[in-house]
Amino acid sequence: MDELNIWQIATFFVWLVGSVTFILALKFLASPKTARTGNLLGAGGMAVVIAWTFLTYDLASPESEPGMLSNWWIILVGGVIGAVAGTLGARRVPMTAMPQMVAIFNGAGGGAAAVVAIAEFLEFADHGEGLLPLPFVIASLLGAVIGGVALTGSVVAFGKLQGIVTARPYMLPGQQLITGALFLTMLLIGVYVAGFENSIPLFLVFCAIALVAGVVLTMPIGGADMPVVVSLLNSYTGIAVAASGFVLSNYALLIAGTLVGASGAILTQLMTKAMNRSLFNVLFAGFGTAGGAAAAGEEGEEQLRETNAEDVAVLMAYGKRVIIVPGYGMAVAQAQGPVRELMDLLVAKGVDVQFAIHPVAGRMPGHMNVLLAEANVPYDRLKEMDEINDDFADTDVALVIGANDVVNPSAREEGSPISGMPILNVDAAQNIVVLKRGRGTGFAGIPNPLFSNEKTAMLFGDAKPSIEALVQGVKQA
Amino acid sequence: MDELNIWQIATFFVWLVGSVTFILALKFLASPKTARTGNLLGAGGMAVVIAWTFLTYDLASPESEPGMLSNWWIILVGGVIGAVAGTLGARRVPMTAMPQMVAIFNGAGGGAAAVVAIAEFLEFADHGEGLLPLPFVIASLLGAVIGGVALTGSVVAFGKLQGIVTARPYMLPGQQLITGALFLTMLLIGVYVAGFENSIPLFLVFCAIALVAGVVLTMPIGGADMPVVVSLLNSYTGIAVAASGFVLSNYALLIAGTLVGASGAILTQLMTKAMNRSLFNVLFAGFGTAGGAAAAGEEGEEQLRETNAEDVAVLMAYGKRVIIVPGYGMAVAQAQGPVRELMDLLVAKGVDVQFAIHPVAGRMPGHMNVLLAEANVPYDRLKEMDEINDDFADTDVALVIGANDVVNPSAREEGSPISGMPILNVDAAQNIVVLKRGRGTGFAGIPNPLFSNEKTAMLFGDAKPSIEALVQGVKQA
Amino acid sequence: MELTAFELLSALFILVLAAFVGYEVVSKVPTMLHTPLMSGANAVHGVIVVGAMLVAATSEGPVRIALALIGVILGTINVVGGFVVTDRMLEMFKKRPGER
Amino acid sequence: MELTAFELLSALFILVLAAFVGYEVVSKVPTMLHTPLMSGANAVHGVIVVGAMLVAATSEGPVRIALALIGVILGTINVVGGFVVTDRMLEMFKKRPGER
Ligand SMILES: NC(=O)c1ccc[n+]([C@@H]2O[C@H](COP(=O)([O-])OP(=O)(O)OC[C@H]3O[C@@H](n4cnc5c(N)ncnc54)[C@H](OP(=O)(O)O)[C@@H]3O)[C@@H](O)[C@H]2O)c1
Ligand SMILES: NC(=O)c1ccc[n+]([C@@H]2O[C@H](COP(=O)([O-])OP(=O)(O)OC[C@H]3O[C@@H](n4cnc5c(N)ncnc54)[C@H](OP(=O)(O)O)[C@@H]3O)[C@@H](O)[C@H]2O)c1
Repeated sequence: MDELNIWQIATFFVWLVGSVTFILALKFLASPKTARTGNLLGAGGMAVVIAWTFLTYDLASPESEPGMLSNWWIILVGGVIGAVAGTLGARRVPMTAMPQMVAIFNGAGGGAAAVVAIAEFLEFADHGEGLLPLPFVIASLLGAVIGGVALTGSVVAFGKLQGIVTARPYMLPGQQLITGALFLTMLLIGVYVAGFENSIPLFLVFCAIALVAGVVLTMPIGGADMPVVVSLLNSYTGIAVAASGFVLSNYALLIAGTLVGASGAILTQLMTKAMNRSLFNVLFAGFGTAGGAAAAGEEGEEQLRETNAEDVAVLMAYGKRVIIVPGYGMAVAQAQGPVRELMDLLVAKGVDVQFAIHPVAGRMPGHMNVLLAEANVPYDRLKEMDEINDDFADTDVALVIGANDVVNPSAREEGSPISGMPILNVDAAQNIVVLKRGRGTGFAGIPNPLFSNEKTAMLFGDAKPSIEALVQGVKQA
Repeated sequence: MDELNIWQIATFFVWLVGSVTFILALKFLASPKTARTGNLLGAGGMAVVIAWTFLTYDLASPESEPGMLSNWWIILVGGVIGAVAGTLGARRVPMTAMPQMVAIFNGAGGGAAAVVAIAEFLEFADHGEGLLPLPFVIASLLGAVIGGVALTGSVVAFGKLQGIVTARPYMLPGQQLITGALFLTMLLIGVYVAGFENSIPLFLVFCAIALVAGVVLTMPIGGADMPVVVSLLNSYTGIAVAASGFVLSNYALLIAGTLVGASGAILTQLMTKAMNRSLFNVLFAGFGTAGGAAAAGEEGEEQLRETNAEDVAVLMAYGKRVIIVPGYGMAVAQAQGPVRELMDLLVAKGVDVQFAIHPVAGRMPGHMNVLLAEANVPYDRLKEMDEINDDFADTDVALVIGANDVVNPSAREEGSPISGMPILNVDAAQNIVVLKRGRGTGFAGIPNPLFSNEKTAMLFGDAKPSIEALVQGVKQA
Repeated sequence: MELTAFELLSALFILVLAAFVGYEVVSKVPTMLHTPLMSGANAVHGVIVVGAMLVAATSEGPVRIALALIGVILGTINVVGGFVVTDRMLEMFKKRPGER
Repeated sequence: MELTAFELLSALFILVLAAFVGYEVVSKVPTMLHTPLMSGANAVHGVIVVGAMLVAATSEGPVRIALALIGVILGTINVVGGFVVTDRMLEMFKKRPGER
């Protein structure tokens, strides 16, 4: 590398500033108090890096060429289209659809990384006399394959979460064989392109296979496991971006990509751990049939005790302490607003109301926190599992709203698919009231002995109208 | 930089391996289970880096010169002397003298960093046509000043901890003026050397002033604050080493130095926080008169209830629960062995014995843990302050062994030098027995109302014979 | 296309250190904030738009221009959408008992 | 003496990232282990002995040789003493209830 000019040196400092803001953004996310500031800081750093690149690349780019200025329009046009699409998507999406929105944004990033890798390869393979340097080709191949998998994988994840593609695990006949063949082919092409001939057509074939691989890998995973998959694909995109950073000798890309690659990997690990499963199990076990009525039946035989809203309302209104246990059903029913109202009424009557939040309640980590925060439930009422588990014993009513697996006592026994998963000790409460629509199982698709517990009463129906009925009941009590 | 040869490339990988082991060494220190492995890992990485440098610098050094091989003897001779001295010192030192040993090793590191900075500057200023590059000179100056301060500062700290130099804060007349003048002079010389003339004599004057500054800065600090100072100087040495890494373009030095610089800084912060003081207060307030009998008198007026070993032994032997609160006095008396014996006897008699460990008991963080671990006290009996503070209320005997400030209830009131420091709730126990030699105050030099509490009985005398008497007493009880 | 050994090696060091930083920083985040974290990290890798801009800057043929345009659009969606959606999620966490 | 701008800038990035790593890693260490940590970190900066070795390797005059010798001795004391003393401290922590 020749001596750097002043603009190039300044560029390094801009990258450094950007990188530090990205690190701080992730760091600040460790506490709800600082999280938002952190995100804004990261956005600010990003804006600086982008603006600087836009304004100075004719001065600073080591690859600056005369004809370049004429290409500003690409960036302006692309930037405006992207910004409008991104903002609209982000602003319009309902809170329940967050995971699929993240999946789409992640797919966009993966696609961009793949495109950059392809464009760079085309550029230099074109001019090429002799073989390109090995590190460059390897980084390009990596960027293309990982970015490609992240792109199509994210699209499938989006489809599954949105209900466009079937949410159930979909295995091709000979799934493992196909997957193996795809990756073997990519490996062979990769070795040939890197070591023998920088062939553009073969590189493009390689990219096409990567796109197919993303689909093939994601289809067999159940819809309810998608948040874990999105997190993993997020990590992949990070790695692809880091590879582009290598290719372009751009430290901002390198650091940002690596940060996300590492943090995505550990986050995925944390998520699977909270579900008491291994990543391997998530990716290859075809678990996660997206729950619901489909898997019902098994416990249909048992006699469940039904109750009605008026009785439950009275029970709560004259109790000393009520713990509300929200689950995926509350999210589906969009019942968080009425739940807030119910809480307010009970609190006004002097009842001590708390929320017990299981770490994997819902379908994404923090799902319940986000929904309840949206409904303005003060977050000092939200208790984490370890904090509240001992309090169930002197609780009058545990109100389970569309939660199932996270309160399933069979997790305490051997031999169940959820054995060993820590659960909320709802069965220690004096009275247990469960709100659900019918006899559907939870995400894990297994029967729940809690429902036939003698202390349990079922309040059937969609959670939203059920809660609204409770609100009326409490008002009259 | 010209293209690197294969040995130079390999050197980068060795540095990388070394750096990763250093990071893991610090990381593994987060848990007692992995700490030792971590330290050995760090030592292994260090050995690899050193051996590689020794074996390949004729191949890999960008500065290799023909005459070099003849200098192997310097490294061998120096290495053997250093290794023997280091091992002997480290093996022989008693556990109570750990802080001064660390101070000495740190001083050695600081000295080495200063020497390297000086040697590099001499080398290139000698050959010099025109001014040396600014970053090089700045890094050399920084290495010299920080390394120099770390060297003499550590020597003074060693002297104070070892009792060679007066432990009390020693202020020069016009202390602040002198300090200011020293640093101003260094600044002026630095600017001249860097910007106007690479003068060797001036550089040496600069180094000499740095050595003086280390002494002047450390003398006014009380002996008992030395552990904080050692930690700070440790951080300085790290920064000096990082500066050498810059000068020598050696990433292993750069990373190791920066790691230590950052971790030393945060560690210093954590230490001062545990004492509820600011770093500024530690460095400039002349606090910390090293306690002891010297500061006595103030509470001499009060009538303290004295007791004898037999009574205390009976009280404990027939109690249900005893909490032992060790402090600096236990370390001074080297009483940990007998304390273990006492614990064993009581446990054999069915008494529930726990140790309450205050975070700043003793004179270095973890001081009590180290001593008690040395005496084989199982570490599940060592409870941290927050864990045990609520248990004092139903404790029969709280046995305070040479602790003072950490059990001083005046910390709960306004206006005391230790106000706001969290303390152990010893005064909640049924009976309080305090072992100390006389009416000496603790490190903070203030009277302790606990001693005149009506529940408190004093057992005067050196802690070791006192505990031995208790052991006899319990045996007979 | 000038990647000297020194450049590659420096990049390798930066990569390893950044991976440690990412690991350490994220392992402190509580479960409650895992979804915003995922989304925030997602926004950060949107910096790839800078790479797409550099491609755009040196594009000549229609193929490369098309690629550059797609890259810039996708990258911008990632970065803008990512930060906006994260902010929306976090906005909710900011509300305090007193503030509603 | 060839410090190109690129070398310096790369070093700067490495420095900033290493500082983050040091900060994050150490803030997880419990008080109980602060003294071994201080001593372990102290041993790590003993890597300066490598710097002293490089000085020794290129030394010619008596002044530089003397400096190199002092540097190597001090550096070795730091590194050897540091790791040995830390190991001694940690040895004590390893003992478990059952093992004594
Ligand atoms: N949080 C995460 O990060 C995450 C990620 C992936 C997977 N998971 C998994 O997801 C599960 C979460 O457990 P969970 O207890 O929250 O939910 P769950 O076990 O999936 O149970 C949800 C329950 O809600 C009921 N329900 C559905 N729609 C409803 C509506 N509109 N009104 C009322 N009830 C409704 C369903 O029964 P009916 O059909 O009878 O109404 C079902 O039993 C765990 O197994 C976890 O491992 C979590
Ligand atoms: N741990 C750290 O990292 C650290 C670092 C720097 C400073 N400090 C400070 O050190 C203090 C530690 O508190 P502490 O309660 O452990 O100790 P302390 O407040 O210093 O009190 C020690 C007591 O032990 C007695 N003593 C001394 N030698 C004895 C012997 N041979 N036998 C029996 N008793 C003896 C002394 O009284 P007599 O003279 O009457 O015997 C004295 O009152 C805190 O103020 C803390 O802020 C701690």
